[in-house]
Amino acid sequence: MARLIGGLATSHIPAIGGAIAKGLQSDPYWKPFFDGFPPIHDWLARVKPDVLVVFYNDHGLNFFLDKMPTFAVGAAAEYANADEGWGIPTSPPVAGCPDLSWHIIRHLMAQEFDIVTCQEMLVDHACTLPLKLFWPNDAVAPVQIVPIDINTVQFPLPTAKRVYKLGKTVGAAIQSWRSEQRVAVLASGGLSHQLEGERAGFINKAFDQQFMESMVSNPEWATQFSDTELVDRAGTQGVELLMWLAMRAALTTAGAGVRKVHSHYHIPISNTATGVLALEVLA
Amino acid sequence: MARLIGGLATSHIPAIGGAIAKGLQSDPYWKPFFDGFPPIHDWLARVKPDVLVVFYNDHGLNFFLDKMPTFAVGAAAEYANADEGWGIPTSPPVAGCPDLSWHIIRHLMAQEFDIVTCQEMLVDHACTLPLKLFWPNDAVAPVQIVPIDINTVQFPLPTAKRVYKLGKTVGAAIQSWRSEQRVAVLASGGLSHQLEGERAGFINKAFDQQFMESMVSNPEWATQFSDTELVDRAGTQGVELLMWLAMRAALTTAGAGVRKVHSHYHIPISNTATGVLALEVLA
Amino acid sequence: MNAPNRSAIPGTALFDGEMARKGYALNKMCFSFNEAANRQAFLADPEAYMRKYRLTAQQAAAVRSRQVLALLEAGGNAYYLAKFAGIFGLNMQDIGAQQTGTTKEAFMARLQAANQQPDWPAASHSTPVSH
Amino acid sequence: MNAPNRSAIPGTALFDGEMARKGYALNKMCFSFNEAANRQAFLADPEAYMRKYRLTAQQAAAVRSRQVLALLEAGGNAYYLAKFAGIFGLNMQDIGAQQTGTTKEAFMARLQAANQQPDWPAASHSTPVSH
Ligand SMILES: [Fe+3]
Ligand SMILES: [Fe+3]
Repeated sequence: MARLIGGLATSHIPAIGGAIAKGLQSDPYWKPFFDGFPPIHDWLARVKPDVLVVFYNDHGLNFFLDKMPTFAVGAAAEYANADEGWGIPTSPPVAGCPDLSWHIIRHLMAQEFDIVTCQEMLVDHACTLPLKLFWPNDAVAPVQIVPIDINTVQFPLPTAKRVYKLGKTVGAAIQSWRSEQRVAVLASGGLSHQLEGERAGFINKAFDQQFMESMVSNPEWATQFSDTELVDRAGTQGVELLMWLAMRAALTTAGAGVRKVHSHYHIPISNTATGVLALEVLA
Repeated sequence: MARLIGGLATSHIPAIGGAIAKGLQSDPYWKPFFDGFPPIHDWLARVKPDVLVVFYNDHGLNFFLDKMPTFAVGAAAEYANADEGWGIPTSPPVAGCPDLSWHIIRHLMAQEFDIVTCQEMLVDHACTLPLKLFWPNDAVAPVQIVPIDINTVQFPLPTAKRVYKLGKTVGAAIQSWRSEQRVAVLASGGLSHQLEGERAGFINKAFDQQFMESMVSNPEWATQFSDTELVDRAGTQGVELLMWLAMRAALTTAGAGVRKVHSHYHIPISNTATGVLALEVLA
Repeated sequence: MNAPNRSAIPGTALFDGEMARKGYALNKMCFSFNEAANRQAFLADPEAYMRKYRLTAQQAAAVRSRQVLALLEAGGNAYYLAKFAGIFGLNMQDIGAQQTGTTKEAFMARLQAANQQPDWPAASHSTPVSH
Repeated sequence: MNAPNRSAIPGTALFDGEMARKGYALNKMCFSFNEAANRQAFLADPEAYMRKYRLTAQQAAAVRSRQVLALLEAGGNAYYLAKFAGIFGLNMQDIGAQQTGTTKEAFMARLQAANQQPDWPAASHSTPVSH
């Protein structure tokens, strides 16, 4: 069976792509953010995942309100990136892993998840930036991916409880995949931020810190909150922390538990409180 | 609260649209099929539903494999029909009921259904033909609709158990809708038929009869079957009977039970064993 | 690779993930036939149209042959293939006859003969199903 | 009509079904801006482009005003509106400042000031979160 080796999480912000393109990693504004990654680079160089299941939220590139999924699972051999409307630099296509995609799809359907399957799927910065952040020295990250989109655009969102169950079921699917591959799960999103309304610029440091701690030792903690309660505490885009919840839930049935490899929290990048985390599954 | 007054079910076949357009209802080939409807017309004239929730399966008009939903709920003010590739007659647009659509969407999301919401949606013959069959004297049926698409195109299909739960939850949503409207549920699909492969032309009369009886008195009967088992018994397109299952499940929490208004079974129209059924919710 | 959701039902291949992967280009082309302009473009130059949708050699050969079993084998899905068949005015009885290696008349007679199948035992006494 | 999923959070309107209905045309137009050719077409003739997408009078006025709060009020969704803002080279700090009625510098200073928020009580002793 495949081995589920650990989990990664990071905030994503379109501006990060610009900073990378311009080589601003040591710039005073950007350094405290990029400083969160080197210990995780070392860990990844050691554990070398082959396949990444990426929980991310589409930002209006691949999905529109005419067909708005709750959960969408990529099943393509390759995922193209595209201009999202801002003239930001695009990335080369990312290799998919259709075998694992369809295995996860069958598993989720059998467990009564009503997913959308996507044999063609444009992935946005939420999916591509983490690859650049975690593998900064590779033009193309040395992994295949299975992107899983979770709706954060339209309310009601899937409940935190439902997202947790999704993650847990994806974790079980990975571990029942007949393959020698080493798989990691990745969450892209959060932490607290709000782009729109008179409350724009909202950040909640204490909530973020408690949430990040829960990711290590109390993974179900955030499932107590409704979507509205998450907006209240984390902001309208801070609900992207649902991705972290799915990633963490996927690890709950693997190995003997998890150990924190590294975490880092920094305010602000653009309008966002940023967090990064790596968890290793204990054998 | 809205009143859930009953359920309707009928087979759909593109050729039926052609027969209606050409006025062939009394033609020897077509008469035994159309004869199933008049007692239901009388009933509908008496009970007069205002809104119909239509469980149907898209036949490759609105959804493709790039974004293939399991369950998709229409939330449009109007649903256009379109040429499906065969030059069949198109229908005028059907009025939607966005208030009920969004009420159902909120209810389903809260109950952990991972639906796709569709604010724009082309509906095919599976959605439009039943309106012509049940309201033959109206150019446009005097109802608003909420179409709910259930995937029958790509395996794995949602399990019969899951479809039953969907229907039951939609029924509960209808009954909690703050409205004076009278609502009926409609299923479009089945019964046994298979269009493709060396087994094309497969029909299973005894299974269809038992299934139709279960719709009256033993609604959970078909939930015992996996998608493959349904194909074995009903054919590759006979799995459309999942629509009937959702319709029937929606009635299980309404009133004191159901009474059969009328049913009719006829072999064949085109390659299909056809069934029609009306159930009234007992006050 | 894990065992896909294969069917042990004779004469029946389920359109599962494996077929969905295999048939993607072919089905995408067939999906485009929802629009009349695309049907005309295909008829005007089938080879160019197939190249545009990047059909595999097997798929292109199946399209040229107009043999439904070959189209299914190439990953075609019945719902999308129906639009391809429609271009040539083939109805479901034409297609049924072609796939079962018989004439349209014989295929239609076989459908009619399904009426002679035994009734479900309870159908005649419990709640009668009219037919 | 039932109570939608409204927010009691100050300065925050959730993009729920009611807003999704209200804003459909506006968001559809903004979604089209994923493609550079559409952005150019909009810039070349904004009024014609808005008519093509059947924007309501309120939506068209909000687009002309380039005021984010007005665009939100007209049913705009932050994810799609971001593409509209991008056309004019506005970044998230420009937009934040505009919506909160302050200067970009003041808005950015407020973001920085979030560092002074109290730590979560356990943050300093349990599992330390580096920052
Ligand atoms: Fe984001
Ligand atoms: Fe059908």
